[in-house]
Amino acid sequence: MTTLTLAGLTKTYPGTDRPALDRLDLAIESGSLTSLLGPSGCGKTTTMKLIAGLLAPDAGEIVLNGRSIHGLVPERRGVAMVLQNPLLFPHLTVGGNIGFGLKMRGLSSTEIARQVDPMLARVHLDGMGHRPPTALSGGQQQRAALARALILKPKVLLLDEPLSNLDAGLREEMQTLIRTLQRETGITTLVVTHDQAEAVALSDRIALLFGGKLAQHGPPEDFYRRPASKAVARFFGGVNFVPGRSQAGTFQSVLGPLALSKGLADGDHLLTVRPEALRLSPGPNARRARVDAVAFLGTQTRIDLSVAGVNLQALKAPDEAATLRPGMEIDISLPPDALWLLPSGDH
Amino acid sequence: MTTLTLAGLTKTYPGTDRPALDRLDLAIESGSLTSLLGPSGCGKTTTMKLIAGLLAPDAGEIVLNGRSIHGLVPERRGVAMVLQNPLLFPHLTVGGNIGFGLKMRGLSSTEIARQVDPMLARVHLDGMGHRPPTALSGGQQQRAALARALILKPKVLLLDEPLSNLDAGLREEMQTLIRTLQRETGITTLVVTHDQAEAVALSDRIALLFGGKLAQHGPPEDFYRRPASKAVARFFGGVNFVPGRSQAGTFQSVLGPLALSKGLADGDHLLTVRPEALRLSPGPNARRARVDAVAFLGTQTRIDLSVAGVNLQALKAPDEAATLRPGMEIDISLPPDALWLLPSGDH
Amino acid sequence: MHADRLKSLAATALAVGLILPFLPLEIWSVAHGWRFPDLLPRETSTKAWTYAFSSTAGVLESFALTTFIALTTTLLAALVGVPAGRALGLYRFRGKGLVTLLLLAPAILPGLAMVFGLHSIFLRLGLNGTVSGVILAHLVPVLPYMTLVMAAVFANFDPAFEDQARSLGASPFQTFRHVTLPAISPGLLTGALFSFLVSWSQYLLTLAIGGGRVQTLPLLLFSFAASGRNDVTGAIALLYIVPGLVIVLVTAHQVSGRGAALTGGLRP
Amino acid sequence: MHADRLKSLAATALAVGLILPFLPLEIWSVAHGWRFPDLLPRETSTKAWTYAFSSTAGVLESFALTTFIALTTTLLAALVGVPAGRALGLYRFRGKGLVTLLLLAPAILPGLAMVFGLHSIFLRLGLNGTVSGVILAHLVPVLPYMTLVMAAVFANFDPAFEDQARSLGASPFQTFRHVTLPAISPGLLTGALFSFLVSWSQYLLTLAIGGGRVQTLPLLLFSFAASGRNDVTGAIALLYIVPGLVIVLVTAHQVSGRGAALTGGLRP
Repeated sequence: MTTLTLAGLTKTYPGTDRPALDRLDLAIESGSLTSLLGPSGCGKTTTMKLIAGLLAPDAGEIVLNGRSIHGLVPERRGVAMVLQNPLLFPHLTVGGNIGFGLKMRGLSSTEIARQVDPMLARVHLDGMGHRPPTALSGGQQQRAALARALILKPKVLLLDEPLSNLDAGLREEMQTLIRTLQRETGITTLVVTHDQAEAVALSDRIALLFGGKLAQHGPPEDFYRRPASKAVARFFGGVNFVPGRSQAGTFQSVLGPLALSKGLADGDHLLTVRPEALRLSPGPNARRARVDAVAFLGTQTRIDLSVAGVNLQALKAPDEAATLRPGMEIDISLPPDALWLLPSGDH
Repeated sequence: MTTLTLAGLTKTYPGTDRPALDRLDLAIESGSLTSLLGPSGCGKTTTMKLIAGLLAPDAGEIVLNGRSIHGLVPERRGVAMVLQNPLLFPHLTVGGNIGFGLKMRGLSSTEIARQVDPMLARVHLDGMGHRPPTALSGGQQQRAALARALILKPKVLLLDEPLSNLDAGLREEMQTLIRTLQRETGITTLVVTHDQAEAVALSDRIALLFGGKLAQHGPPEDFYRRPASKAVARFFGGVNFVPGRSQAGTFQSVLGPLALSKGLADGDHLLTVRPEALRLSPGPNARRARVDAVAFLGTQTRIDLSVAGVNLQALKAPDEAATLRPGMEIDISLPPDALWLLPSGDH
Repeated sequence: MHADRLKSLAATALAVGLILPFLPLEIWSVAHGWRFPDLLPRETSTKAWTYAFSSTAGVLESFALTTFIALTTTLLAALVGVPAGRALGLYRFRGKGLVTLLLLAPAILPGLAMVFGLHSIFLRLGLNGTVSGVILAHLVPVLPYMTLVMAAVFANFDPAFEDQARSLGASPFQTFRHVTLPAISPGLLTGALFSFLVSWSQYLLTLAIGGGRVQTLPLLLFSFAASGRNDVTGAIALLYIVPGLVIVLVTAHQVSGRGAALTGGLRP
Repeated sequence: MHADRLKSLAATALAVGLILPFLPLEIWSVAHGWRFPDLLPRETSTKAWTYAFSSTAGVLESFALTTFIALTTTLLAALVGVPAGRALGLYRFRGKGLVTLLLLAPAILPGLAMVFGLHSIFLRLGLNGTVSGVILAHLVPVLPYMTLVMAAVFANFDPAFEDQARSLGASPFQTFRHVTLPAISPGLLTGALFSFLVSWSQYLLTLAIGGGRVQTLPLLLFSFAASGRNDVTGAIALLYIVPGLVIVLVTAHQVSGRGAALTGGLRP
């Protein structure tokens, strides 16, 4: 098991005036699968390359099991990174690719073969060791690239957008494989992704980066139920925001007083409620709402509502929304435990 | 208003043995927005290019307002196609690009300017007419490409993957813009896409192609509630399939007798139920189920269930699934109006 | 490697390499009695320049003839090279590698060897000693070059632009005029400049096919050089490198002005 | 345009264009008395070949010397051209367009003009008339060429492969040996073959710098041609085009065998 701690990590690329990574502090749990999530240019891949040693930081420390790896060349860090494209070496066979790192360590070819064969099986490439990489499908190439890193038994495994070049079907398959192998090996793993749904489905914990800074770090549910800011909430599909003031468990706004769950702070805040948590039935915090639009989205239906002049959006199972038509007046409710308060300054 | 009918359209590319398009019959409703949906290689773009006249069919007819356009060169068809990449001509300004087609028609530069300015406004590019295309963002380029076709007031507008190069946020914006402009102009529009969610959100009707053949044609809801085959159901995220036999409104299978809604045919069938329509509460067609796994997916939670040895999947709002844990035994129900029968031969 | 350090180093090295070889020419052309081991000539004179521009030397006629031959060769090469390069650059077909290789053959096979063959063929066609014959001979190295440059240009050209133009109501001619030509023109210009210079600097081919009756500048230069008249040779040599220098300067100006755009076109 | 029809047309035209110019050489080399307007010589003889391979003619020594100069030039060009081309192909930096342009200068500026300058510089350095001087002079056209070819090769090389190798435990040397070198070797081979041929076929530079004391094959060929001995000239010319033909044949074999892979490497 390996703990990985980033402390004050900063990197500005030559010729740019804004740092790509700005004093990032992040403690990765040993043996966990953590997603580095964020829009393009947020510093995700820069963080990966700093950990792998492919870039040098301007400031800050990278500590592996309590020991700084600042001065170590990439090949001595015990960190294996799988870059975004499969990047299988075209002049080697699939087996040759998977055994590449072992060969660099000077292992004999029989020893390499002894380790490559079971690794091929683990990524479902049995019997494909002698093929050229071009004979593999996109998903198979991605799996071979994963095997090429895993065979080295690294202390930390870094995966840069491992699903970005795959179709929807293959994506799910690869997700399951990464999850399974990570649980079996217990290797502390960091996955870079820009896709919020992918991060949620794949990881134990998510570190969300905005503009080179850590926006939030925690388990996936937190980003829906307890977002740290409006920007975080929006990145995860939050759409309902109402400014107002909370006091003694009640939120005062144009929507009238709303009961809050316990433990929320008093003061000026932005109220948010997830569109899928808003209820289309009477209950606590009930309100009268007008239906403005109903859009069938497949497995869910989006309902645009007006409540006391405020536009709210709900996301419901199609069955539940089947009878709704624009112009109808309906009862909705905002369950207290679905309400969350954001800093009000953060518009 | 323009009706567009494809009759027996067939195209085989030289050097391939399987036709890219195989006797396609399709009647596009006048003034509708229809999505041509399917996996890559299904013949979507081929169909577009045949309609635009950029390819010649091996057999079949393309009929526009009752008149075959078979022999017409592309520039005489009254069909404007927006190819997949924005493909703005790099040596012209944004305004020059949008006025390109009018210039080809020999209009004076003052007349062109008179038409280009309002068109820039309609696609939210006000004041950007004098910029080079490279100064535009990806979304702006996509909008300029759309304007360049719309300004010609074509009888039929063809859009090839208009959202494929855009980020999630821009995608929604562009979707809304296409929808709005299409409704305002009433131009019969065909949109090629490989993304089922995009087709559902965007179009009046969907034509789903598999391997050069029409798999199903109808409104988006049909593909969820009344899929024509198991392949169609799977393409739209269907996962629950149970073989059995229907007779007099009852389906007999390993799940025991299940009541069906009216109008379903007797005989051997594959029963399907949408994961979002399966209920996690007692009701008609109630069954006892074991929870195998619960996966939080963000706005929905996926629940893997075992019912009488059959694996079923449910997709529910996170709140509804909050108390479920693997190993629990719960009551579920399969509402008769959520059950649909597929041809049994189609595994 | 530090890109900036590399840049300065390379630029300096190349500037020195580019200018140094031509320095003696300038000195020669105004020198009067310049002998080894003097670093600079003892006296200077404009005699050589006066002679070079006089009607008796034939330098100006030769300059005009060389220009005419190079321009005609370039035009013919463009007329054939653009469609051929388009086919080669845009389409995949069996034997494409072989065709590319054969186009490279005039570059691979020493021109000297080809001179003898061309001479004996042109002799039978009655083309030896004519300007037409010289132009045809120049096309042997120029045409494959132009075709390969245009193939590289078209390989970077997305023919979907043409489909897009057709679908916006442009006829095939309008499409070529308003879409294809603007896209290929930087590459076409580069190819034309190089073609001009390849023709301009032909020595052996012109000598062999022209048989002394087609007196282009390189031939004149060589005959003055052989006669040992260093001052006139220097003057003619400077005239001779004028198009090359003009092209280098004009292109350098465009490169520094427009950045990478033209570099893409220039990289063959 | 129909790709297949184009292909046949182009292949035929080029095959004819490639073979025809050399046909007279073969005939000459075995001809005994071949005079205009005869289409073929009246008698044949192997006299010329016997003479060419005799020790008195110096043809074989010249062949060896030409090979040595071309090989050394190529090796030196590769040692400098690979790192320079890597920097030029992989990195963006200010003035990159200018550097590329300066590298193209030896192709743009007529070599004839440069000969005079190089000669007077090498004179002062005591390099004229030496094999080293000839090799250095050959590097003037060869090195920029090799650098540009390697720049094109590296422009198509994804340096992420090197990062990936490092991250899998390879040292910088292992990364070059096991990842970079295999990736660039087809392009490097192409560049080396062309460099060899450019050096092999230098005439003017060798003549000017070697001053008649470095007698390479093209010089020998020209002197026999000037002396009017068509039969020996034909024999030497055939020897002279051997490397070019070998390279065309070997490459053609690889092209037809491996398809587009090598073509990418060949297209400069």
